[in-house]
Amino acid sequence: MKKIINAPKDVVEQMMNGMAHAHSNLVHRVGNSRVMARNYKGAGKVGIISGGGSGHEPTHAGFVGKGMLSAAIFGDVFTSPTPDQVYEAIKAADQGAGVFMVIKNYTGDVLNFEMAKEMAEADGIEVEYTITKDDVSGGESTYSDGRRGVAGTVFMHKILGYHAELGASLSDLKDIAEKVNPNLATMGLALAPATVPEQGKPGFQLGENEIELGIGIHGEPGYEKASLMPSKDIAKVIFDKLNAYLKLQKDEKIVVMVNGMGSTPLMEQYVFINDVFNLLNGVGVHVAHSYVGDYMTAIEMAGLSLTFFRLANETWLQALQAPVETIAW
Amino acid sequence: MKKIINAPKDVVEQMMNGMAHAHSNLVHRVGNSRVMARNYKGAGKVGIISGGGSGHEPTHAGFVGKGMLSAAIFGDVFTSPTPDQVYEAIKAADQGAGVFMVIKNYTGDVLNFEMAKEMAEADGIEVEYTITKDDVSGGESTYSDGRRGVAGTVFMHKILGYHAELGASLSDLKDIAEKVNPNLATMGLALAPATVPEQGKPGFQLGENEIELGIGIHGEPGYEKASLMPSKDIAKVIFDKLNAYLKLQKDEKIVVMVNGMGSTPLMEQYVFINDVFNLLNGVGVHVAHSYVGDYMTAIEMAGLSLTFFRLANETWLQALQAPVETIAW
Amino acid sequence: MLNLTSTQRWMEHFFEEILTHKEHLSDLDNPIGDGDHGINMARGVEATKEALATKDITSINELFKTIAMTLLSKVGGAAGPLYGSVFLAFAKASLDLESLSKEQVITLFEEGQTALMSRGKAGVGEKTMVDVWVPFTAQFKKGAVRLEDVDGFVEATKPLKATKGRAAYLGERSIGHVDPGSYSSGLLFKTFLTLELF
Amino acid sequence: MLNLTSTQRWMEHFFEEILTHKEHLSDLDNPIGDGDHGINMARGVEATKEALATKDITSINELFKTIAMTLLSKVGGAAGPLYGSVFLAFAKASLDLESLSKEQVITLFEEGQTALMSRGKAGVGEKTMVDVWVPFTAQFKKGAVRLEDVDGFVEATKPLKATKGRAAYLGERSIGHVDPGSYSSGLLFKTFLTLELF
Ligand SMILES: Nc1ncnc2c1ncn2[C@@H]1O[C@H](COP(=O)(O)OP(=O)(O)O)[C@@H](O)[C@H]1O
Ligand SMILES: Nc1ncnc2c1ncn2[C@@H]1O[C@H](COP(=O)(O)OP(=O)(O)O)[C@@H](O)[C@H]1O
Ligand SMILES: [Mg+2]
Ligand SMILES: [Mg+2]
Ligand SMILES: [Mg+2]
Ligand SMILES: [Mg+2]
Repeated sequence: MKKIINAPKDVVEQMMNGMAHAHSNLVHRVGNSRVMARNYKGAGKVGIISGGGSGHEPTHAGFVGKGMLSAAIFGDVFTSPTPDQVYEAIKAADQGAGVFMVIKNYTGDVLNFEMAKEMAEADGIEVEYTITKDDVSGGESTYSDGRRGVAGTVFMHKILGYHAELGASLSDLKDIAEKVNPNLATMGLALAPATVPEQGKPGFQLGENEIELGIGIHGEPGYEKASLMPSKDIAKVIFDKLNAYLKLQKDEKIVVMVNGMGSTPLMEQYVFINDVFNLLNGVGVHVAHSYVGDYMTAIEMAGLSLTFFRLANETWLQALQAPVETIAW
Repeated sequence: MKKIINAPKDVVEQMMNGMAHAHSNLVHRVGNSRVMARNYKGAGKVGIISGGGSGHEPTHAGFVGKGMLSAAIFGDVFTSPTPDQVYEAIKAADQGAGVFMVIKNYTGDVLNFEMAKEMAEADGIEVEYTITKDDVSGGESTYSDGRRGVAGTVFMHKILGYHAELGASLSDLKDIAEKVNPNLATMGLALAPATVPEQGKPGFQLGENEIELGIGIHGEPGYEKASLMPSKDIAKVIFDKLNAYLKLQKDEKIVVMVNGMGSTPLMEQYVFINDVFNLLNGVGVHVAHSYVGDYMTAIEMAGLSLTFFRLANETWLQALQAPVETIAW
Repeated sequence: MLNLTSTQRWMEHFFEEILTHKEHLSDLDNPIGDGDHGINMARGVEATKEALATKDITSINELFKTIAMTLLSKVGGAAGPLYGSVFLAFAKASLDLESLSKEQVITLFEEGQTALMSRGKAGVGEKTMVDVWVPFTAQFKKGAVRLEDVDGFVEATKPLKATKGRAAYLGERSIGHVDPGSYSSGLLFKTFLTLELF
Repeated sequence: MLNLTSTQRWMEHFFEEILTHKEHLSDLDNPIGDGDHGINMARGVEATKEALATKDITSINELFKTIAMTLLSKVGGAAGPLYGSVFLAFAKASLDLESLSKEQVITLFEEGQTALMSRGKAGVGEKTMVDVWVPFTAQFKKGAVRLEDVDGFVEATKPLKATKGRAAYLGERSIGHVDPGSYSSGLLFKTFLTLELF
């Protein structure tokens, strides 16, 4: 394992401190908790929080700031944060109007956030949440927990943050989230695995010429190994999965995100989105806005994910494009 | 070589097209040249152009837009662009007040940009330029070409873009550039090399436990191999080199940039900047602003560079912080 | 009869077994999860040992509560709230009791199992630790359980296709691997059996 | 005497040699540069061959000018403007000439060398192609040059420490490697010598 770190067990602490130092104009660490909160208070507004394991940077703390998240929780690397830490974030985010939690659909995340909600409610803080499940790589889900929450969650952060800033209530936000959720579809693939520092070795193995289709964001293997193929063929495989779920219509408008998994050069991400545009043009779908870059990573995994976000509601584009004051949006 | 591309020879073309599609609100490709220009014209203002080999994304096109660069030239991967393409950029950028070129100090870049300047002048377009040389890894330079231009160049783009937008003349910009140049100091290191697609194999070899100190941004080897060390020791090695050049004074203000070389997770970059802050605190130097992320990469090289920018002039911080409309700033 | 001393011995032994098998637990989590189950559990166990060392534990209830709270705040992942809920249920089931009879230990395990299942919402056959809890508790209620039986329950998760937890995302590919949480629960039961109390 | 036909033969042979040694040229550039010299030169040569194929070349001047302009717009890097300038100088030196005598070929090489050195500002001993140009031109002026002599000039760049071009950033570590641009210039001279004109 070759990493610029000091000791594996100190990575999350030191990363948080580095981030707090580097962006002290925007965010601060709450005491020595695992919570990064925005400096801007947003008095009287609903706080939005999100979190999960560390290793997905810039998710989640990169999206903390005015117009987006109020606070983010850092679990250990690829490990859901504990309820007490989520509860710290709830307290930091609460400005009297309650707190809305964005949870990615992983058993650990759901369980820990739910326990935190119970703790906060015992203290009289109102808490609502949504569970994102945008990973459609598995096709029709055969497992009872449903699809994973992956990069599409970033759009959820942005849209909820926009509405919270405008004064939306907890139940407004819950409504919006439930409308956004079914319009998000993502699928990813990996060319090389990631190594959790405390583990010291990669989460899976891939041959010289192998790729892993349908990976999540935790170094877990995907649904299938395949041979390396040209970008345009990868684009087609993913496009078909997203389309099977969204059933895109001619002339409709979507937002596209190509998300690097951590060590994928922008060069490859742009070559890839070029192929995606070719496919979308082929079926007459319009791209209202696109995002390219590392938004939700899996440490240094090589690969990318593609998210299509159907603009079923007119305000969503505006919500995405509105300016924010964050590290990474 | 495992990359998401179609064919090595098509990478630059397809990357440019992908970028132009994805960010059509901000930039456009000039015909089928190797030039990406901003949509915003800036009539009557000096145009700023920059360019070099491809493979440094988001540099250079990521910084094209209102308030920063007017146009960027894409050479082949890690290869200086040709004079005719630089000349295309000059023509695209010229709004009647002449064009200012930011050249990183590499023989090829300097030669090609100089030839383009001669071509433009023959057509009556006034052209000025600056050559950035911020890489201080070599210590006192023993070679007559001087130090390389690396990530500090991004600050040059931003500061010149700010002043050009305010209406600075070619000679004003030349003045500013010459004042900025000696206050930029950068040094980088690599944990793993990059592979140029058309080459198909890495630019250098590193053992399981080896790092390369003083690397540039083209996959060229650095000044020395060393054993992998903890982040804080790497920070010290680089800090000492930068300080030997800048001779930082207690209580002075600098701007800091940690720049990922392409496949370095933000996790490592933030752990590293935490160590840099500790060293700066130790000598009583204040950080007025910091930047962390992939600004000037070497395709998928693993490693990072650290830039210190001495704020010798009060307007520079303002120039850096002013909003722009670009893909990547 | 399970009293404070033997419960402490049980827990200490369980903790040691987790630490001994830390790497193995992560290795099991690698092919069908994210390879951190050993790390997560070890982190929780280290913190719990520390918490217990600085505290004068005077009852079984207090012991289980301390374990529960520490695991909850240290383990994270799926295992944190699941084991946290289990030990909270153990604490509840041993409230005001100085020692537990076989009947009471059966209740203890049943309450743990109920907490586990209502927190995680997994049933039998979904390839989670539930698949060790349910047969163990049932057989313990019926009579004796041998160490090899527990090994058998753990091994029996191998052919299952996961439909809960992270492994579920692998679908068919989850088949053929032992479930890591089942292995760690197996350690809990095996260290209990080595007390040879009943 | 160098006429259009023999110049064309020279250039065709030079192009073939560049393509044959494409990989070797890049390999030489790897340890002390960025490993692209072969790729750069081959790209320029391919484009030049295409440009020449679609054009009816009627003079040496036109031949060199076409080569110059194509290399300039296709090679990039340091080599592009350097070879571009060299061939522009060749074109100038052969303007209005139907063939070149030995004296005129000497002038051709001298003008090329001057253009190279004023574009790149490198002197002798800086480990660039200048270190092949200068001894070659000098010896050719004095009399005959053998193929082995050219190999010797190229090899002689090995012990030099680079102070110009990308290799200069390596300092001491540039010692012990042949300079790639010197190797490609060596090919230019060796293909000239195989014409056996003088
Ligand atoms: N819904 C559930 N009910 C019961 N046990 C579960 C459930 N989901 C996961 N588990 C157990 O948790 C184990 C994984 O724990 P761990 O690796 O620590 O957490 P994570 O999956 O968050 O990385 C699995 O092996 C499984 O036994
Ligand atoms: N200033 C210079 N003068 C003459 N030749 C030079 C100079 N700088 C570099 N060269 C030559 O250019 C060669 C490198 O060419 P190439 O690899 O194509 O370009 P780049 O260095 O831009 O990648 C070197 O081997 C050297 O011979
Ligand atoms: Mg985990
Ligand atoms: Mg080059
Ligand atoms: Mg796990
Ligand atoms: Mg080169």
